[in-house]
Amino acid sequence: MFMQMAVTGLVLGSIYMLVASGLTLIYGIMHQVNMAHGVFFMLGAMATYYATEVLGLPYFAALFAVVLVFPIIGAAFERGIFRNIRHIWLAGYMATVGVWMLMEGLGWQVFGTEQKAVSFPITGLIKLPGGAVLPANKLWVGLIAIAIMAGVYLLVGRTSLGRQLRAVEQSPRAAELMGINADRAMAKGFALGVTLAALAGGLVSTLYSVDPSCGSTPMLKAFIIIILGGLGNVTGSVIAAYILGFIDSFGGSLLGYHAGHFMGFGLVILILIFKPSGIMGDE
Amino acid sequence: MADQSILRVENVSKHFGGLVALSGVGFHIEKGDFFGLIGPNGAGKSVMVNVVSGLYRPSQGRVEFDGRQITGLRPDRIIREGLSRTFQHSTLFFDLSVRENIMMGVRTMASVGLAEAILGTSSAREKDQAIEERAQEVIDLLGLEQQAGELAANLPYGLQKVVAIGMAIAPKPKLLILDEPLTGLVAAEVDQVMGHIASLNRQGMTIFIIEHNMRAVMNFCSRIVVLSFGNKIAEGAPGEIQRDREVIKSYLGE
Amino acid sequence: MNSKMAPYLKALAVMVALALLPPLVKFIAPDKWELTAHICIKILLNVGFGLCLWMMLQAGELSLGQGGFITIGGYTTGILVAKYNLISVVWLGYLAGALAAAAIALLLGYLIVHLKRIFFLLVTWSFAEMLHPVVTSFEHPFGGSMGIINIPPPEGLTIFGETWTGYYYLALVYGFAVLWIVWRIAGSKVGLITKSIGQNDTLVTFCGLYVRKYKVMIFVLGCFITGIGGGIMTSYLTAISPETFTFFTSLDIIMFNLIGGMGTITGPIVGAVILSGLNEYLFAAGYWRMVVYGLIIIFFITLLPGGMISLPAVLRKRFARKTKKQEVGLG
Amino acid sequence: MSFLEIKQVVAGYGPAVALHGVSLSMEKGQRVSLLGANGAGKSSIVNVVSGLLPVRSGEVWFQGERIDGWAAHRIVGLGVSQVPEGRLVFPKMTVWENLELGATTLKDTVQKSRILEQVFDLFPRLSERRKQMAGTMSGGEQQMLAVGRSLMSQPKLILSDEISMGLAPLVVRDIYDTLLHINQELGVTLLMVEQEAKLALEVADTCHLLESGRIVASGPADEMAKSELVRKVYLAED
Repeated sequence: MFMQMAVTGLVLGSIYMLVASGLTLIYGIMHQVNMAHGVFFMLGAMATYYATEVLGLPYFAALFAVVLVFPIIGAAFERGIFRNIRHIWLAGYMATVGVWMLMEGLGWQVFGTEQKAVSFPITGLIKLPGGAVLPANKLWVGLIAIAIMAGVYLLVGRTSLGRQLRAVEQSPRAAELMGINADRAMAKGFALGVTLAALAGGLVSTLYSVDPSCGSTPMLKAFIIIILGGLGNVTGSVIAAYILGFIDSFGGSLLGYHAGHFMGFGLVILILIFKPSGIMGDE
Repeated sequence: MADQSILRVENVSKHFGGLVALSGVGFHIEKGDFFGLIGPNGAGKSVMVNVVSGLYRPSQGRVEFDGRQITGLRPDRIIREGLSRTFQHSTLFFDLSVRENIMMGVRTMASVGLAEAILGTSSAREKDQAIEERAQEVIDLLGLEQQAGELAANLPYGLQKVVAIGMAIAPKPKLLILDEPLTGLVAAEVDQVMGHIASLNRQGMTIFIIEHNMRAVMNFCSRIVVLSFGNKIAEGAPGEIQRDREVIKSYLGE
Repeated sequence: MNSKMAPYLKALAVMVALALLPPLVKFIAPDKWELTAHICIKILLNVGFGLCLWMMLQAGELSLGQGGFITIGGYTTGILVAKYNLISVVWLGYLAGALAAAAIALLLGYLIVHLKRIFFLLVTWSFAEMLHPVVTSFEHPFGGSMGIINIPPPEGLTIFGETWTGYYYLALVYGFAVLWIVWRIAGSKVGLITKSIGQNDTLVTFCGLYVRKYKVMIFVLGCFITGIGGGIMTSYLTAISPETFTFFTSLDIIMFNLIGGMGTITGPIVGAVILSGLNEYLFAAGYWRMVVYGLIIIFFITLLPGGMISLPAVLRKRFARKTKKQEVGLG
Repeated sequence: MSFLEIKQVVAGYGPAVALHGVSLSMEKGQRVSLLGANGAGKSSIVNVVSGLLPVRSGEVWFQGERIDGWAAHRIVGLGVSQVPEGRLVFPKMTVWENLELGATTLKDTVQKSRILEQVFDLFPRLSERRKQMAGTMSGGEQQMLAVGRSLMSQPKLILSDEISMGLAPLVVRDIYDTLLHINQELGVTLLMVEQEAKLALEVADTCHLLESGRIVASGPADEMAKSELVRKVYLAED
């Protein structure tokens, strides 16, 4: 039982990490708390559903399509709405709320209210050492999430695009003086963050059925994670994601859904009050 | 002798992580002094002002103001003890008028209460009147009547500095600390601002000035302390300072 | 003296006019009164909520947890007067609700006032979200997911006949009382201090003022008033459940300020009138409601950031530019 | 047309006007310093050239190309590099990464590594610390990094803003020596803002004196140093 919960915690943590990493990236680069993050998660899930169950594409091809399409969607939103207002924090925040409302509302109109499920190509149960038994799709989703995160880590840490993104994060002014187009770099960062949310949606749609509001809970979790980890701090977020994964896995099944929810937000308040820089933050 | 000191800084050190911004600096300011603190960039002058005014807590040492230990007190408490300061970059409430800015400095502001403000009691009216009268006094003193109704943001830089001084003297402080009041001013404005400061000093206010403009410091100050890399390297009258070997070395790097 | 009194007299005139509304509507179109009263009550209570947030905004911080304080006020009233009948006078139930909201605001406010901007927003939001699992989980005293029902109207409310009219006058008094209080504060030296804190709190500290005290004071007062409104709203609805006041309640209150404009006290009033009126109609629109809501937010943020109150100035500027262009074209 | 030409430039921040119609021109290989009180508009001139501060009216020409209205990142591509006020190194990146970012506009990797070696030759200290986080270095080392970083784009014109701010005199001397070396050996033109008037007059061949957003005096540095105005107001000599 313990092992079962531990592995479930790891899988949950990996998915949370994926959602939260996009949020962290966007906050880090644009200093904007993206309230529309859950909507992009939902759109990713819906895109995967329509690509596989309606168009009949193989699952992994659908995920690949998500990777191709969502950067464009993200960049379009950045250019169309967020770019001109990003220097006013409240306007930026409220605009993301507006996008959230708009897209979720449209989602209900377009996708309908019925729950949708995507089937994962690999099925069956996998026995793990220690007596835990896990559905194969759960395990695979967790592994894919970790692989994507590793890819993002390399992209941000090792490539010249990543260097430019980090430069803009640390000082847009200095980045401009290096010859970096800060506006374009921010659009790239936003597009990347949105794509990560959409990928997470595409993965989760194989575990739980989805509807147009399915992004809210992962988004709430992601918020808790990035605050716990320290806004914009990547390492902190990773640790926080697994902490939350374990809390949900153990706390959720031991104490019930509401207690888990309460603990999550309680944690946010305590962290913000006593250590606003997060668990890994330095002051 | 000792009770003549309005400010006693004793053996004050301040570290930021591994960086030593001040190490064991001490000096006294006597009542009525025109005291100057100078030193090259990064010598720790601003850190010293921030320690004295309570923005930073010193890592070591003590600060005594008017015979009372103020180390570790909250800044607003220190201000209410009768110490005022201005900031290096002219800091005002830019969206308020000049008059409102100066009213914010008036001591009586600290005693207005929420309930009396809502109910408009007679005590609230009395306080309001006291605040407005004091603000008017300061406006008259600094010759700001013409600009009193303007937004602070719309004033020229030199006048913003004057308003900042007005805000600082509104509570009738015993000691006025000026953090680089001349930075960014052109010669004519320098004379105007220094004129105001000198006349305040003549009226008995103790002045503690941190400045880059050597000429102004040498002309006006009665006593000077020189900091370099967080250490006090000289103290004395302007004439002595100008002849001091250490000072010349730290300024010219020879 | 005259010019100082003028806005008060104007407000009084509006209040008197609104006080004459019930007999008028009842006379002209008695079947429309119920709906009219319902919308007006919502608007007037929302005006109160919006003004409280405006007052806090003056001090520079934005709370996304005002729905939580409405919830606290509402539940406290409901628990005391309906569920356990601990208080027999509903008016005292409102007071208790307000005190509960204020007490919690005092504790929370003291702990969080040092947080700035997005952090303050996130912590107040988290606080409001945290209430949901609490009230849902406990049958006692919150009534679990069913909440509390049969909350009575306050005593003496029926002197106007049906409760609609009574609640209408109650909301009218509430809305204008809040306006008066916020107005008094904004015009006082405390208002000056509040505004200064919103601009530069370090400088306020160096004026010898304890910033934390003023910020907490404003926060507590705002939540106290909001708590009363929560009590009134709850007894008007006769029931409260975990789903009555949600994230969207808090968001609406921000929206009043955004749509109306935050520059002056008129802003949140205009915003509350527009949005709460609109909300009542959108309620029937199902999911289109979210779409419209989203479009409204995006429209105001990107095209009219100063809110409705800035519209005349914006139009004038547009118009002036156009005529200028024409002149150039003619020349 | 001159190497750099600023014509009747008006610019400012928000409602405030920082430059009231400033004109100046520079020839290739010159070392020009801007003198004046804080807020006189020295940094504004530099920021106008680099594109950080938009021009309200007037023109800026660099090597025959009109660049006012260009975004800062495009101007870097022309060979104009700024060592900004307050250094602005990327604190959470290594020395190497900072330098690499300086060469963003260069595409040729061979050329990049050659310049990197040059910079390491000029500043051996940076070479020793190439894997250190820039934010953990001393102020002087950060300033060296800022200068080295600006060299990475192979600039024709370097704009420097308050190099001496907060640094020990010896370190400042060291950095200026390097800049002089770059000017003399590589022919890079320098436009410098320097608060310390003595230093500003020493390192430049030409000097402009600013007051309240206007150029009030110009001339060869050695002559300016002797002028009554400069001696009294900026050198505090009697």
